[in-house]
Amino acid sequence: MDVGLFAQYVMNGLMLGMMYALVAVGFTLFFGVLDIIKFSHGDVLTVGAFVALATFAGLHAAGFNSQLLDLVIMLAVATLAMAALGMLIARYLVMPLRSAPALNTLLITLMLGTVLREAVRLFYPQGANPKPFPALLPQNSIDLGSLNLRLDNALMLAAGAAVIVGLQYLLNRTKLGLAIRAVAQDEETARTMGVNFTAIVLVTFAIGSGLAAFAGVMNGLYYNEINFGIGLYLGVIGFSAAIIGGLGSIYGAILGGFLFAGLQTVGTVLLPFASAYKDVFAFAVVIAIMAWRPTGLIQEKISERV
Amino acid sequence: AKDKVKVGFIGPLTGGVSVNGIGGRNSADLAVKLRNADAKAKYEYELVVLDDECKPNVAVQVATKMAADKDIIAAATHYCSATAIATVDTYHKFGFPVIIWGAVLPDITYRNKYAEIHRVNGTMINQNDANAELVSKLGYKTVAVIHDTTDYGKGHNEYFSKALAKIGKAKIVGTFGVTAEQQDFTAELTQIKALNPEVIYFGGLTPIGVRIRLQMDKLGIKAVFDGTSGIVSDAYIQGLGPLAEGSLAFREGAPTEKLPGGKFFMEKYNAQKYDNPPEAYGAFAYAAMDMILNTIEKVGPDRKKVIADLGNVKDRDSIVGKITFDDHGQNTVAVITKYVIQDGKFVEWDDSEYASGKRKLPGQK
Amino acid sequence: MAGMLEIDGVYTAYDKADVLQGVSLSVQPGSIACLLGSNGSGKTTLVRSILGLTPARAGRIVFNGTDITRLATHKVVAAGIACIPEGRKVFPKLTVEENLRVGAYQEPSDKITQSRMADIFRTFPRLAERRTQLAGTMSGGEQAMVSIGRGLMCAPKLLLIDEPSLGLSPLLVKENFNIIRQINERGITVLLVEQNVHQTLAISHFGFVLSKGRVATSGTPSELADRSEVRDAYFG
Amino acid sequence: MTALLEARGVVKRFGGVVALDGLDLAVTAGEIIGLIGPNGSGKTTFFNVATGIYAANAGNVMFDGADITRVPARAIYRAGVSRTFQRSRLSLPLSIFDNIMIGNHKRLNQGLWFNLVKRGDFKREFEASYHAARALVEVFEPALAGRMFEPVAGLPMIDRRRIEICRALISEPKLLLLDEPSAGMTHDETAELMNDILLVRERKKDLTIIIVEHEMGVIERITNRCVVLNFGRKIAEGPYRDVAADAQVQEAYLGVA
Amino acid sequence: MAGDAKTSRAAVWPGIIALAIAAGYLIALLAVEKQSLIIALLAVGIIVVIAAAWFGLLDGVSHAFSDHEDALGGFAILALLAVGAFFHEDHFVLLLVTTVLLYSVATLGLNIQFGYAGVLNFAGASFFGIGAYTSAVLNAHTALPHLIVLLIGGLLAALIGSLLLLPVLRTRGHYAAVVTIAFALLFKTFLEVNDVLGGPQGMQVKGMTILGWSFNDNIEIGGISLSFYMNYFMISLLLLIGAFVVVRRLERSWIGLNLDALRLDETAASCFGLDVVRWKITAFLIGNFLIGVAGAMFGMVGSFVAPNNYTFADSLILVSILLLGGIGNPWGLIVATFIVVVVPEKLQTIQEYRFLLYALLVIGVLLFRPEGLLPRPVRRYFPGWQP
Ligand SMILES: Nc1ncnc2c1ncn2[C@@H]1O[C@H](COP(=O)(O)OP(=O)(O)OP(=O)(O)O)[C@@H](O)[C@H]1O
Ligand SMILES: Nc1ncnc2c1ncn2[C@@H]1O[C@H](COP(=O)(O)OP(=O)(O)OP(=O)(O)O)[C@@H](O)[C@H]1O
Ligand SMILES: [Mg+2]
Ligand SMILES: [Mg+2]
Repeated sequence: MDVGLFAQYVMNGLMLGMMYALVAVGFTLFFGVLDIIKFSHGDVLTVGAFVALATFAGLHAAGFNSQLLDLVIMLAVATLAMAALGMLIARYLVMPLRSAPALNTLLITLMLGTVLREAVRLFYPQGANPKPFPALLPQNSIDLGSLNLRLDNALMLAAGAAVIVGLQYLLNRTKLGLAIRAVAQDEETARTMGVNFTAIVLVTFAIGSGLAAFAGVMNGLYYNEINFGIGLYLGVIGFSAAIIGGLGSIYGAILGGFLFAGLQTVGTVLLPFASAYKDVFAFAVVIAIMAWRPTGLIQEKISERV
Repeated sequence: AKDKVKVGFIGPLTGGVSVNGIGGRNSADLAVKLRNADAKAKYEYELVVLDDECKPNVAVQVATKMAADKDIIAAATHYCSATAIATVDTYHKFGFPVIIWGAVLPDITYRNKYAEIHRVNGTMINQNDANAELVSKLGYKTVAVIHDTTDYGKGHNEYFSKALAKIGKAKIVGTFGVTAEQQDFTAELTQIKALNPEVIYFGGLTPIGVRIRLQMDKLGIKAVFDGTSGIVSDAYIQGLGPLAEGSLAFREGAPTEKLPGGKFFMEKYNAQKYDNPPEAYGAFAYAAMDMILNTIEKVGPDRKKVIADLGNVKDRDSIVGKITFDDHGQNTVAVITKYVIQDGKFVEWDDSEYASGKRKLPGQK
Repeated sequence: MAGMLEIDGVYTAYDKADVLQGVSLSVQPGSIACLLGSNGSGKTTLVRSILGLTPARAGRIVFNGTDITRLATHKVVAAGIACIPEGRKVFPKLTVEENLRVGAYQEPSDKITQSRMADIFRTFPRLAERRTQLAGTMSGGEQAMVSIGRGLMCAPKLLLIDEPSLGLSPLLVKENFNIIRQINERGITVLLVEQNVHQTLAISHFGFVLSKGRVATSGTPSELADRSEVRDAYFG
Repeated sequence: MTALLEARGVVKRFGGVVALDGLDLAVTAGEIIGLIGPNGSGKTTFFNVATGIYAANAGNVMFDGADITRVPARAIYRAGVSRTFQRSRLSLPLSIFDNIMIGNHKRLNQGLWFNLVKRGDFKREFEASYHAARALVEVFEPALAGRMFEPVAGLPMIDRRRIEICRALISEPKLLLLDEPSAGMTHDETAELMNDILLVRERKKDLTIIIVEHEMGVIERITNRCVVLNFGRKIAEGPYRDVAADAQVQEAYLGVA
Repeated sequence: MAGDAKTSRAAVWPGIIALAIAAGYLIALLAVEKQSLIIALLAVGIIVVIAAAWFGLLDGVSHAFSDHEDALGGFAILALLAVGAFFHEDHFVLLLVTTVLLYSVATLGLNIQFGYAGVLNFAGASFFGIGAYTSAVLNAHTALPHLIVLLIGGLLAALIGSLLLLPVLRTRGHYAAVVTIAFALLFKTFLEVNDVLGGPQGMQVKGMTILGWSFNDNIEIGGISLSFYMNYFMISLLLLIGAFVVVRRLERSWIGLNLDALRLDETAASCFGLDVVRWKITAFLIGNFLIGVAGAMFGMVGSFVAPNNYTFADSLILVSILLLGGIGNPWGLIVATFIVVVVPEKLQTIQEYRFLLYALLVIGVLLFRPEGLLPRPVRRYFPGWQP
């Protein structure tokens, strides 16, 4: 294969992998703090992206025209708004279900996802249509044979990586991170150690949901289009990625995200005239991986003994 | 007071293609409203609306619900081919006359010969013939196909490929199936880029059409974007902005705004202040409903008589042009509108600056 | 004289029936008070009520003059009460060191945290050896050490200890009582729940015997040891 | 007399930790053995190896004449080894009866046909099992016998321990492994529990017991013989009085008096 | 009070009254078409249930059900028959109720897998689909008796499901979830891209005939005409009764105990002789079998199969029925199926807003009853049995 073409695939795969990883990392965080699967994560991402878009439209209407400032304000508003939404979800949907079977949280967040998605579709102006998302990053690009290198992609990769590294640092190197992990394992004992349980849960949901907003904006900037369904698909893939990577490990989520992107890309390239089978291929590989490594690629350390 | 008569509408009101369903629903609703406002009408009509979610099993359920309700005389049904094809037997079993207003799969009318089933819009065969012809006429030699793996996309791929092969001037250099939920097409498009086609034919609906067109640009692919009726939607232009320029698209029937009734339709539609545009097939939904209402006015609220009357539709006027049903109930619309997007609007090809040579599509001779 | 911890007529229930039925007791500052009682008499429940984990339904709990009856747990801890919970409750997926750090959650200074941890490693060399082992994989007694160490990490005014010697070897049980005495000598008041009556009474200044959710009797260790009901129940 | 259970040179490592370091141990049928040693000396690990939860890294374990070193846990149970866990492992939402029946697995008919179709036969087996379980519970705590169909989640720890012992006894094992059965009990309660265990054994003479305990009173009273572990090795063996006098044991475990 | 109920058998009448009210309510709900009335009825239903729970009336009902299950089961069948009889001409309502019955069979299958054995299956709709496609293909190309087709549908679902056995056995919890999610996505995509089974267009399914009796013809009995769906309603009811009895007996046997034991503590279970692998396989296969049979029947009822019917979202609906009803309780599961299938349908009048409302409703139910509508009671091997 032509080197340039190959490089292009790698570049595409990296961008896609970054998107998946960002979502997967969010799942890992929620799993880490409350041992729950928050299925509405993808839809929070959607709402975040739409909030960003609305902010942009507002700024535009107000005559704002600096790309950089637009971007910063947009990101800030979306992230904060979703952080607030995350806290509401935590407070009114997740905390009350703490003593119920774990799967009920899954169901309630699944339903919340539907509510969010349908709300965007019904209440955002023309919400059912795909929306153009402004390209706010520098559009410089160089063509190297079949490889089209774009500055905005590089920036996004860097930003995504920075966010993930930051999260990793937060979870494993800070006191907050320690409290988050402690709460996940034993809420009550964490409280007896002086950890403010409610605050930790709210903060975690704020961080996780802010992260979703960030991922949503990234998604918009990369594809220059958003629609009310983006979160659904990204949610499922992100969830799967987090799990094949190994829940509870940020690295696992990243690995899972890139693996998924890699599988889909490889599927498309290797099955050129049956490219529709690429998802069949990708998911078959996922099943095989789970059979081979039942607790994910980065295996959780065994901590339970008899 | 006038007697009450119920008529039905079915379309996708939730889920990914709900814009089209809601546009159709509004249009059908408009037909009923206008009729009820007409003092000369013999009956007062009530519109019963059901959501098929674009899912066959749901469609069978709601079709049963509607067809089994003897008070409902006839209905305009289905935008999604999968739901239309799934329900024809139900309608037939219950002797319930329907007019399909949006689904384009040929089999819906042609697989059986059911007197209950009619369709005002054309099938995808017609538009793909026109599409292949235009592509060939413009002198393009290489085409890559992307289609979604729904019946809509797969059908389009099939009929377009056949039509193009029959003309024999251009050849298909690669075919890519994608799923309707897919967000990222860069892997497919990178391959296409390597194949370097002049035209990318896309069989699918607006949401992924927008994504593919955008990602083509990201990867620096300059080929002509050649769409189907699935992208004839304001949403496509809104979603793309200036990038929409130069996309091709095809749809059965004459362009709404060119017909005498079309202007009337758009005016009335806008007057109702629906929060959704009628979309590509709104006019057909209106036409279907209007035809149902005309027929009931003529023969009375009786399913059998309605079926009998719809059996002999020839050259009937409608806002989508003259309608003639063949023995399968299929409107034999010869006319296909070819569109090119010019300055943020769907412009008929023949009226466009691309046809006149003032502007050029990529690679257009 | 008002105690450091004043418990007055506390009633506590889990779902329906009251487990505590009007417990009143008082712990003097600087003392070791012990709480005895048979299984299910409500000792742990009292500890949970003090901590606000299972808040009292009625009655008052006053700590150093502030009413903490309805305070959230982390605020109770902030007021200066720490706990070594029943059943150890180590965080299984945290390492030994991380477990200890959580114990010092409310201590802002990293330096102080470090020096306390060093203290604990001196007391339990086994923990120093295993500082990166996941606590969940340790033996029962090792987990008890983690739990005790963790409770000491926050330098409280009052330490509630619920059956700390459960599962410890006789050697460590002795060691453990020594530690409790040392803690107390450093000025920390202790409320100790124990089954190991001999040694408990040996280090306590005052004792309460709980029975069916009430304080059945109380007194100094020698008074208690003389009472027939206590003798029957504990000394066999 | 041949040994009922015999461990030869058993080694078990967890990463860098050597939990069992060439342990040799033999138990004769009918004995009550006390297994004692400092925390982390490998007592529970030995139980786990003997019941097939962990595979030994080296050495082997014989039971009743057969090598059970690489045999799965369920086969070892079938051969007649039953146990309790150091940390209570009952199924909390299930009833007392159900929890005990889990231990009765090998004596219950597991056939699909029997269970689904032959309900009459099933009912007879059920009633017999009920009476057996109830009789056993009555030994330990008569008050619980009337609450056989209540979930164990609502019971205090002490009753849970009793039920766990019933679960281990219901299948009439040859060897019973008790891991700190009296932890958290008062002196009285401990004594009572030991009496109950001895009572059950009285009825079934050949029951062999290995008990792990940190309560020396118990060890002294009920064991014939003690084995002391330290760092995964046997450091002393013999009647409690002898062992307790051993300097090594005093230093490592009991504390010098 | 609850303590006394244990020594003496609870009264049966609260159960009968509850069933009668439920049947009446269901008939009313299914019969009304007016938007305002439907909303009012739903509101009344919710309020009545909450009030009954508040005043402790539901306890009497649940005691009645646990002590007199066989009798009340009979009454429940009568209640369903009454609903069927009331709507004997109404094709649509019968179709809807039949759908509920078959979904209940499928969720009973899921219940064995997840509720008892703890094996999470997010591909329920896929196995349902396997059954449906089986009847599509076999009815079209073979002359196999249709009852046998149902059986083959179930067997095939179990067989294809066994492809997943290795990963399902090795994984646990969320990891196991991903295996079945992946399968669900794979299955739908596969059906869609592969034209052998009709591709995205799907296939027609021939209606059922048993011994020459065609289920797709309306029935005339002594001047009363019955909808042809009555055929399907009756056979689906039989299937449900069968599945219910199987699941009930399974739960109330040593096998049910085995499944619970391995779900709650695999290690302890294997220390007491349980063959974890064997019982997980048994549960997974029986579960898939039931789902497959229900699917095969549903294929014939719905007369059409297409990949879009068997998406991941549909699997999620099946799982949500299980959670909503109260994991492990077959009664709760049937109630939940009614809610999940009937409510969105009755909300058709609010058209595009109905998913929103439906999702909000489920959220409300879960907040109100976090353990599901009817949490599973402690196992009684023989209801009402006294030592
Ligand atoms: N979480 C709970 N839910 C319901 N009841 C409980 C709960 N915890 C304890 N109980 C009940 O409350 C009573 C008192 O229990 P508690 O744990 O306070 O006793 P204790 O004196 O600490 O006993 P032990 O010596 O066994 O630790 C017991 O009857 C117990 O069954
Ligand atoms: N799964 C495991 N992973 C890592 N280390 C383990 C594991 N199980 C046991 N260990 C280690 O092996 C050693 C022996 O543990 P074991 O549980 O057998 O001790 P014990 O003698 O039962 O102690 P105690 O009296 O405290 O219960 C301990 O140091 C423990 O930390
Ligand atoms: Mg206690
Ligand atoms: Mg141990």
